[in-house]
Amino acid sequence: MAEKTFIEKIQEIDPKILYAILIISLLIPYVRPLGIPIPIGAETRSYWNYIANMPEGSVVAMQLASDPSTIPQTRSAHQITMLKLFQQNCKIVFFTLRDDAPPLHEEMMQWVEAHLPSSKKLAYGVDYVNLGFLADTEATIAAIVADLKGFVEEDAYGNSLSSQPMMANVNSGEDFDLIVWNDGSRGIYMFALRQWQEKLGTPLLIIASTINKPGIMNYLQSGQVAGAAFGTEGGAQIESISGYIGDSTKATEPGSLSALVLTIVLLISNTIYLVKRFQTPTNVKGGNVK
Amino acid sequence: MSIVDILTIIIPVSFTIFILSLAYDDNPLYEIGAYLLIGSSAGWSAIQIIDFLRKSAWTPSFTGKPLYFVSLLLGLALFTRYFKNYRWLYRYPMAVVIGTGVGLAVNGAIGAQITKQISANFLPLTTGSAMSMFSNVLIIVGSMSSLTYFLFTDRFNNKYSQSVSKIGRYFLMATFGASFGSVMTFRIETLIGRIDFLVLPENLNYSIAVTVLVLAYLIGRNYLPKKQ
Amino acid sequence: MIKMVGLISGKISDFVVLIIFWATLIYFIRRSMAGKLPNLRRLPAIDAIDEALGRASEMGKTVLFSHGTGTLESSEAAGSLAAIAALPYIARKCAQLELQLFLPTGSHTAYNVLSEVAREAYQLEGKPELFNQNNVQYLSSVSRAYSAGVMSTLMTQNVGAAIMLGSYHHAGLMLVETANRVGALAVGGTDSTAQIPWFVAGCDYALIGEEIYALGAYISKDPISVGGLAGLDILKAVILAIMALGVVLFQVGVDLSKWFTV
Amino acid sequence: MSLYKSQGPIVVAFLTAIIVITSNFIDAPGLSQISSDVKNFGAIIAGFALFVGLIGIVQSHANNVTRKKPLWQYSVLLLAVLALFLGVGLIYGNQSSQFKWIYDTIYGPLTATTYSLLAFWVCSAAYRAFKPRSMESAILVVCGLLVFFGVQPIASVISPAFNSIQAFIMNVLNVAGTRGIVIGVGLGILGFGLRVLVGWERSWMGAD
Repeated sequence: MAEKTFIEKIQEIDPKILYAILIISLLIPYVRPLGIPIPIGAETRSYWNYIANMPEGSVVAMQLASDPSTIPQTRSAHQITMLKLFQQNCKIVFFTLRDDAPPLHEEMMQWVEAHLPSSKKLAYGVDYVNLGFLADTEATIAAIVADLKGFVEEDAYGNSLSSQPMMANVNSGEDFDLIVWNDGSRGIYMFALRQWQEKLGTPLLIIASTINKPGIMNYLQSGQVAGAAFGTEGGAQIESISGYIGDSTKATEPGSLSALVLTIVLLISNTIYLVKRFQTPTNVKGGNVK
Repeated sequence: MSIVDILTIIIPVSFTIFILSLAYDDNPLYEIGAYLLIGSSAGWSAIQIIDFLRKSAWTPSFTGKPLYFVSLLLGLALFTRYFKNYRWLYRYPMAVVIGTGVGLAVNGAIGAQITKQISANFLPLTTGSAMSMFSNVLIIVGSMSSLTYFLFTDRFNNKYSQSVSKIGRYFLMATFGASFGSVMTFRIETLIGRIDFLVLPENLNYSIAVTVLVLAYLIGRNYLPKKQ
Repeated sequence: MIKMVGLISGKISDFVVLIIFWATLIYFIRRSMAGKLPNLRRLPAIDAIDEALGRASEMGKTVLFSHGTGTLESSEAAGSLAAIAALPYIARKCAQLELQLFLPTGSHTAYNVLSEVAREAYQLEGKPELFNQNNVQYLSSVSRAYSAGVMSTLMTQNVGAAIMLGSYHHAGLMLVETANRVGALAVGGTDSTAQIPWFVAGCDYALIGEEIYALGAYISKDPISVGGLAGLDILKAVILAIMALGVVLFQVGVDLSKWFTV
Repeated sequence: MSLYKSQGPIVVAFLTAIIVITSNFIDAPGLSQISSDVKNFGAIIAGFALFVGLIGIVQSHANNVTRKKPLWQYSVLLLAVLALFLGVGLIYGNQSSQFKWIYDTIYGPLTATTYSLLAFWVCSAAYRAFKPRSMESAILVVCGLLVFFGVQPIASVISPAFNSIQAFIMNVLNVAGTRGIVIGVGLGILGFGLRVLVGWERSWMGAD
């Protein structure tokens, strides 16, 4: 019987012990890096191929809906995409559907400017414009697609949009060659899919937190989404393809180790559950064990 | 280091640890953080919304699009829900929001969520590698059986549909399993983002100091006599 | 300048699909409004609810019913409404079995509705004295505070069956987990996609997505809901048929998807 | 129910929805302009709607303070930081370094950390609740663990099979189930749209 009380103890473990296990497994790689190689997923590969093959002068829409909690996962993919597109002389229209994203855009812009070759200087209004925050409804995307300049008259800094040189030929959704949609954890990629990609057939690339991966996989398989980078892993893959190794690659290590530890913990708790269940065959109703 | 530099580090580090302290126990430090979050996010949003309305409604209504003045009035009408006698007025702007929302969703759903999804199932079953044929069979069988699971009338209720929808439920379970795994990964990655912040070289000493203080407070609190 | 009115090419098939679908729905809803209610199949969830309530009664425990963290005034109204539509059945069962029923809510509107429905159910079973107004608890419209309140009810009120339907924010998993910990039989269902896995794993029986609407319609027999479900069923069957046909034709070289982009 | 109070809004909802829908399929003079104005109006009013929620927050916490309800001191703190954000934003402007500073030091860490707490909750919930109670939950638990672990680079180091299994669950089994759900939800949207259009669905109008 002593054994059984032990099993029960493990089943009703104080959550604080679990939290401590989690924290410790997260901290170990900071003290001693593991150096795990990063395999490249098919969806990230097609994402990058799309970016790398954008012809010079293409007009790209980049939406940022990450917030301070999700930006560590999506920052790498997002800013390396910006950098790559600028290097290929593409023109970008930035906007965000999250009110707390604009400062994050400015931070990434600084990173991009610091990493561009010294021969290339970006000019506002010529290489890019920033529309800033727009209300996060499906109607916003529909309005941009229908008549961008009629919907937003001024950019984030109060300049008239029609006076910007690169906007001369950009009036509506049809004038864009690519949409890069950073979804964060919002799950609002349906706005772009339904109002923009579906209506005009403009190719759509998605950067998103892992939480949205299962949903987006369906649209990748059906070809409605052309490529995607998911979470820290996606960011690390982009870093390793592009050669800008940084935060995401570093962050996969604590993620990896904690996943390994938690998987083992969950396997143990499930094994104990099964053992206990087969010891008490009366409880066949699939109900509670208590 | 100036006082501003120190504040720039110590405030975010402390707030991060205050919030994380909830994992140990419910405590006043967490409550302070939680209330500050509600207040600051409300204040931040208000400023950003004002900016959005300036770009899209205010400027246009004074530069050649007087019609947009109506949108401002409709927007203001939303606030009538705080006045008992005029509360019905807020239904008009709501009607515009609901009407456009529903219209747009319907437009998009037919193509993106129905016809495109039907044709996405037209997959080759006799060509390609064995693995890809097997996968295609599973996608076709799985999506059709899981759709069958959502048939609710008696008309489609017989022993064949029951066994098909049972298979559908199994596929749905695999889907939710994938979703569970992704949610776990996502949540842990969010936490890693915060730990990354705490162990930044310039923050590390402050992080350790604040963590020790907060832990001492949390543990000590349990040993202090409690007020009734 | 005179411009012709015409259909936009590439969208004609979508337009035709929309017209046919809506016509079908209108036909079925009108039919059931005229009194010809189609029969819905008995959902296994109902048996699960019966079993949970039966067990609670055997063990002398109480019952908790939650309609979710969404309120009636928000975009999650649909989930809450479907959950509340299922309440009359649950409340009457509770009255039959002489069970105490706890009804926590985060919505003032729902508070009144829940009170009325529960009182009426106990009256219909001839046991109005068993209804306790204090069991209808207004907690908070803030998701976290609401969950904390429900969790404390679960832990302190000897709950033997927890029925949790509706839309749940991320706190949903904590409710399910608590129900498990106190040993309550849990029947749960939500239309919040991110929460479904937690409900499936943690509950003894879980309803998936649309099933909660079907449960609400099955119990309430509201003609618009039932008619709508019947219409949607026909459409799903048509979609399944087109899919099957399309897959077969695709193998012999005929691609039906061209017809969707006319 | 008077004409203005209930029929009027239904007519407005019907008109806006029908303009938006027809403009997607039908090409008629002026229609696309009207429809794009309607979409703009929808987005603008949605912006105002965000404000309404803010006023609700201020109202309830001011109420806490004036009535000295439990924990009213926290409400004072909340209102003070709200005033700080509004003040800095209005005085210095939303692109100013001052506004960015309070974002980086106060709002950013608080919001990011609050969401990161869920990492702890999912761990304990997974530990307690994720059990193979039946065939169905067994499938869920097994697929869940394989996806959770297999997506990490460390899994490929142990065995490349983990990554392939994870990809198979994600790309095949998950897609199959998701597609069924997506079609169901799509049909649900059409059904809901019809009910709003015809005026059978009135829950959005709220109580009187």
